[in-house]
Amino acid sequence: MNAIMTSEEMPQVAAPTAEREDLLRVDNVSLSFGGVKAITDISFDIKKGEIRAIIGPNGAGKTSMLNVINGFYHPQVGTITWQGQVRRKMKPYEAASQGIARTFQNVALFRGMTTLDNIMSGRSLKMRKNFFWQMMWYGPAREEEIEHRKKVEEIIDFLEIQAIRKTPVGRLPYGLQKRVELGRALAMEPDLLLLDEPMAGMNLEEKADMSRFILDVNQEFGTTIALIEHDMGVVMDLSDRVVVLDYGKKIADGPPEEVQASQAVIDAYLGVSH
Amino acid sequence: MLYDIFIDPFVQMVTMPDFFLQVLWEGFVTGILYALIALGFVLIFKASGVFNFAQGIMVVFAGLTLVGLHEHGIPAYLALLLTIVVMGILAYGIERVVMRPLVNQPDIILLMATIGLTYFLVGFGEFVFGGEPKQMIAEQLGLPTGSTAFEMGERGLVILQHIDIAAALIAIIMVTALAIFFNKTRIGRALRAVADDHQAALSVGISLNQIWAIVWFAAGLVALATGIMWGARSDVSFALEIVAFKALPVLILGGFTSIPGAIIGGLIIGFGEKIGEIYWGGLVGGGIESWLAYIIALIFLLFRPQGLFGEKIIERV
Amino acid sequence: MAGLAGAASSGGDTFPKILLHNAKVFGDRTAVREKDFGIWQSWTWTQVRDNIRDLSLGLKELGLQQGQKVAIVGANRPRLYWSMVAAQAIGAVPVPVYADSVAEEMAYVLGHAEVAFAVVEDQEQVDKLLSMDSEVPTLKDIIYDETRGLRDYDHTHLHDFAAVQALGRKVLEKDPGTEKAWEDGFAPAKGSDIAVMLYTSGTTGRPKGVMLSFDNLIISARNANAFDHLDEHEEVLAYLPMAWIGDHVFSLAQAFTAGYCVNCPESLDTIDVDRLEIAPTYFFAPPRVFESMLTSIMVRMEDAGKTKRRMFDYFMGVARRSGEKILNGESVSLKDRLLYRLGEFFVYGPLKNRMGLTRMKVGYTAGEAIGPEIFRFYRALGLNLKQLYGQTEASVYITLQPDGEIYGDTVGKPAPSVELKIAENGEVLYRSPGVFVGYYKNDEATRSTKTEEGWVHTGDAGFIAENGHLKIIDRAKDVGKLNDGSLFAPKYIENKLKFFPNIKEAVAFGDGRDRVGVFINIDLTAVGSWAERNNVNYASYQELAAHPQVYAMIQEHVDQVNRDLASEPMMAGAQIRRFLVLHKELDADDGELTRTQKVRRNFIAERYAPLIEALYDGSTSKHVRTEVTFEDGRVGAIEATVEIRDMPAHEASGLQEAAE
Amino acid sequence: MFYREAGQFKTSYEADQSLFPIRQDRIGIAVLLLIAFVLIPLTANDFFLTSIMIPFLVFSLAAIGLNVLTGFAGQLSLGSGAFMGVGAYAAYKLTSIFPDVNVIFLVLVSGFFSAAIGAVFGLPSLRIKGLYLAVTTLAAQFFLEWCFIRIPWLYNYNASGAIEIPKRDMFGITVSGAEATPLARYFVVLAITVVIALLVANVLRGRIGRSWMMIRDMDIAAELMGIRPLQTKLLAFGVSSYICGVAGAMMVFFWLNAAEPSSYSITLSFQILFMVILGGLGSLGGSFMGAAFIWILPVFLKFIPGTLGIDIPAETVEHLTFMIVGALIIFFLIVEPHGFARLWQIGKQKLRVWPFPY
Repeated sequence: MNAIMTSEEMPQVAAPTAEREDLLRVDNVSLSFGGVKAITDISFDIKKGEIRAIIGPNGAGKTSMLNVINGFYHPQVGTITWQGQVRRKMKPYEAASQGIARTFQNVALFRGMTTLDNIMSGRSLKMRKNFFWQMMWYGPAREEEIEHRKKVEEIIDFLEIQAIRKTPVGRLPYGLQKRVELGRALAMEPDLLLLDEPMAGMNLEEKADMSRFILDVNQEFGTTIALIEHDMGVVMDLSDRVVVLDYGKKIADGPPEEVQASQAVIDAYLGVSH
Repeated sequence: MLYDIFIDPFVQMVTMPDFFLQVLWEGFVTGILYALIALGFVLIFKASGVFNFAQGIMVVFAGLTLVGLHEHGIPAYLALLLTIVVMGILAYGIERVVMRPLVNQPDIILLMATIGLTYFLVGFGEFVFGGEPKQMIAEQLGLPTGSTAFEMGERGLVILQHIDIAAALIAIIMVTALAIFFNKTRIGRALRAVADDHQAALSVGISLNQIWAIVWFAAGLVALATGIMWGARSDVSFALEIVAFKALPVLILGGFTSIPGAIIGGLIIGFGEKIGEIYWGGLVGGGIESWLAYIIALIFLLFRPQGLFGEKIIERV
Repeated sequence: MAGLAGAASSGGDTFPKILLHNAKVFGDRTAVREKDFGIWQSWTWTQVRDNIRDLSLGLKELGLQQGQKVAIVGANRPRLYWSMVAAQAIGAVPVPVYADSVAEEMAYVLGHAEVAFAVVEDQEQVDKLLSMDSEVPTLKDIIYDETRGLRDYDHTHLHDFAAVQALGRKVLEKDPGTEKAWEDGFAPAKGSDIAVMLYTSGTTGRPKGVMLSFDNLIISARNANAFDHLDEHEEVLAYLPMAWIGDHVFSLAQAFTAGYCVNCPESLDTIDVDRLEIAPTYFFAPPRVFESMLTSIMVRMEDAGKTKRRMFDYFMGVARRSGEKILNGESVSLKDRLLYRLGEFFVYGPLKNRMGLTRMKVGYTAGEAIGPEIFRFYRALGLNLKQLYGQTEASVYITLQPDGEIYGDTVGKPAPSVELKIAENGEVLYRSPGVFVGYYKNDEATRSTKTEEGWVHTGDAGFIAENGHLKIIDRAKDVGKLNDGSLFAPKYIENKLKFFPNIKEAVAFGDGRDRVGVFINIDLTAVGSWAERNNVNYASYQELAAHPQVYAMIQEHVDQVNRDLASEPMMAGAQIRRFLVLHKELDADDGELTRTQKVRRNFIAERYAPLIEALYDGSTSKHVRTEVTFEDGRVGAIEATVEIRDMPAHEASGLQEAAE
Repeated sequence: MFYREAGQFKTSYEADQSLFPIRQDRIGIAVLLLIAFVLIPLTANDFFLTSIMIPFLVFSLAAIGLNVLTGFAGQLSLGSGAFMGVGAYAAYKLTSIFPDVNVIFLVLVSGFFSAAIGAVFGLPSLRIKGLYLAVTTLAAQFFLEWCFIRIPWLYNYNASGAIEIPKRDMFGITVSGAEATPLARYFVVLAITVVIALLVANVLRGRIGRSWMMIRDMDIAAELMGIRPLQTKLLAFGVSSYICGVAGAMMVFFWLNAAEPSSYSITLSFQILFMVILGGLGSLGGSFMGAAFIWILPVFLKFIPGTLGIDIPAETVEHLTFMIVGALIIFFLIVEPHGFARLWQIGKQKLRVWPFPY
């Protein structure tokens, strides 16, 4: 479909994943802020049902890439194809309603709210009862609230955070906050889940838990996941395919073991000058 | 109607340039006074991040103290000196009682505290000096009172009050002095360090508390100057408090931390308000001075949310 | 209610029959609750019957047959309780297994029991069972409660609980007569049939499968209900291992016979909150639960403000003085009565509320001796906490403390219909309707435990005090003699030591030796909190244990125990003469404790042989190296130099003061 | 201590999500309502009703209105006084135009005018935040105040420039105008306040309330979860202004009888803001506590010298009151910046875990 992806210097995609349908394609995207280039001519795809890792040294443009995907930044050049349709310029909340959810590098929970309310907030888009019914509470609004509460409770159960259900999130330790944030994103029942360094600042045990949750999410719900992560061990374990960025450019793309062996990647991580 | 809005005012400006110049002068003087009030805000905001709503009442309070002391038979210059001392005590008190315990609280709490301070000073001022407007002792302080008329050839004349000229001069001196203070003195540099980074300031051995007391004192001095000038033009009364709200649009235009911004913002608002009131106000019944400044700031905000001198904000996730 | 006498005679002699009866009598009363998805999901007796029936029919469809064994593995969940009765309805025998036991242990039990089916909680248990393929060849089908993670497993012999129930319902829909057939199926079952098999963890050797009949359980349960006037209005919290006889009797047998409601907590992390929410009226906990509740109360009170602490101390004083008397119905001065009322408002009431024991009618503790201080603390609060003495082989009840006859150092009078006698060697024997049928596939053990006349050896040594209450000293086989002939009851000494909150475990040695020596394990929570308050720095358990101040503290405790022992004529000869504080916590993962946290004396003696040697060779310190298993299964070693201290003996008389 | 929660468990989500899940709280609220609806009407004199209870309730409602915007949606507003004014003038005009329509209905309708104008002034909130937004609302404040003065149609061309409330009956009882009894007014004000407070509480615990709090706590994250910032903020402005508008209308209809533009000046805005801040941002109960403090304390202070037998001129008392209120505001901000609601929360938590400290 597109010539960019088949250029020779890129490692080829492993067969089983390659046969899957594209969920999202990024073609020749460039992004700059007032002349400073954050992303230069990047193309890659995310297939339905896979776990796609985006890695690269600090400042490689990984988070900017996520921001482009969920509509927070608008690239000056290039197209984004979402579920087969070229996407127009849009707002972040529109991305949300199309099924893109994410977590943040620095936990971005609603600090004044409890774990339960935070995860409930992920259901916002799916709740429809209007102001009048909300005001009345008893009746349709409450029914709707309870219907979604059930979904949220399933997520709480899934993430094993029953004990902190009614704790204000500000009081939780960092690792649990990250878990709640994942829960909040899951509550959106997204088609694509973007995780920005889901394991940053965690200890070994928490990392193991989080890895398990990510894999479970992928397997249980079939959610496609794109994640940024620094811990190479985790990336290798979790991801089906890896795209490597450096200085806003793509330097490798393919299954983890191939990418790990790529000279360009080794150079980038060792800091060989360009 | 359209004619009244878009053509007639300009025709008037051209056909009656003397009147127009007079309006501009009025706008200039008002603007200077706004700028002075805004300056007080900026001083405090820069050093402590506090938006000091009490600046308006400090102006009134300074003016009242000065006049009140004089009424009790103290000579004008001594009264002035004493007032400065009072402002110093006030600054120290505010730092000790209000600012220090509230350090690190969210902006809105600090803002509220300064409004509480306003209440307190209103009550205190009225309790001590009574609630009636007072005449400023401009003459006793040696401020000029007369006026000079400038003829404009055939086209009429512009009358300049000497007190206004003095106000402008004092404002200019004040700003220059502050600029020197900030750039050349040790304390001034410390102040700037605080504005940039509290930790850094602490690490060079400057006490944050001292600095806050100093800026509040500096703001008190600015308030005193403002009080004298404004008082000399009208009266010293609590109505001045409302005027202080005008500092907000001024700051929006000029930025919360910029001294030149405060001056330029003050002038823009001063000019805009007067011209708007004289040439367009009549169309809607007059009195638009009370809100025009905010609308100007608002429109400005919608197009340049970062202010005149701010940089474009890139939001990060 | 009038139900008591009636329930004893009506309702049936097997659990499936009682189930039908309860569904008829109690119908819409709540039978089971489980905190799940944030609320207490509830099932009425009718719903429970339907659930059990559907499951039972489903199991039958899957091929479960009469006489087969069904393993039950997992935490306390309504579905797992139902599975037991569902199996019983077909004539199969449920075998609850400790869910947290290591794979090897579990494999032995399941293999020994020849289980054909297993109903388990979740993926973890499924994996565990699947890995036991070779050890448990009889296992055919596994039914799981929680689907998570199991989606992609091969489902030929793996079934979702709900799917099995759906299968049952389908059968039912196809032929409405099935229900009747199902009921008829278990109608001929007799009370003497085997109801359940429980494996005792055993301090030595392989676990033994205790076969209990319906009669054993049901008659014992009815007696216990009558004894404490329990009826369908009770609320209990099911949180102890399902494989343990206590839970089986409290949460199933007594719940079925009395018709009361069983509440399953959400998870282990939330037990305190869940107990607070439910506020059980009938509560059972081993001493360690009461201990840790008390410790947490004390630790938290340490952090309270001065005034509050003073108030707390004052009213606790009042409670100690008059609380128990008031509870026992003895006379108390008006002033104390009023003060106690005040204390009830300010301290006792709120404390009971925080612990979730406000509504507790009767509470029991058993399994081990409870510290008299701890026991009195709860009683002084006005909680009717009592001790009982029981065994798996007796369907729990051997002796019970009747209301108003509570003595801290005895375990009560024989339970209803229980006969008691003391053998020559001091061993306690009993005979009762609850006496087990036998050990599964182990007639030899059955014979050596149960006499022809039905007397069962408890294995415990004890005597009946003047007031008719039984007093247990120790395991019969552990009771030994010092070389000078004085009686040495290690457990008795150990328990006395363990009553100090700072001491978590103690192991006493002395049989066949000159004097008594003791290993001590400090309690990290209590001592750690003490260390924090006293600015004692430590990096690890090991460091804290070796701290001189800690040693001094423990020395005081030991001295106090010696003084106590000195005042008891039978025990005065066996005072502690040397002790050491162990450098590591005794741990079930290292095999030092059983799964029920009981000390495995012989194993420890072997493992720490050099230390024991040091106890008796007079040296003041000893360097040791010990292998340990970490939580993740890795094996490592820790090394330490352990200090040993000498202790003076007190005069063997009541004249304690003179000894000072 | 008083919170004995053992045995209170929820078997349904309905119960778990009720406004007062703890039994003791439900009892407390019932007692409060009983006092408000039964005890006070039976025992209170006219002075207590007119000078304390009615204004307290009116201000409580206004504070709830502002709290919705500032406390829950995180948008600072200094214009609530003017929005109250819009409600008052709208209600006044409506009663002039439809003299036969039930006055309570009209008061409730007047809020919609206020809501519309509030939403217009809320438009800039999409682009500007915090203190900058305060300018917008100040613009509203001064512009609206100016309108109240300069548009004579608003006050029916009265020579005095003030609005005077006509007599209106309901079920044969006079509820507005100078002849209305304090008791009748009190019941009307109480009923409206309680009902609106309940409806607001309902909104706040559902999707919409959450969306406001999402915007407040982390607007970027909220947007990435599908919240439309403009709609959400405008709704907050609208709802807030509606409530303020109704409160403003009640203020003149059931309390003051007449009002001038200066009744709705910036001073009023600040007063309401104080109630919200001292009461506690993001707490409905706090709005009541804040209103009680800011309104009742000065009234109370006025009477202290008299009861102590000290003769101080009324003026001086007023000045002292200002000072004391100002000082207390600073004091409470220092003691607990999160307001009385937080103090209450802390106290309640202490009672719940009593005798433990946590």
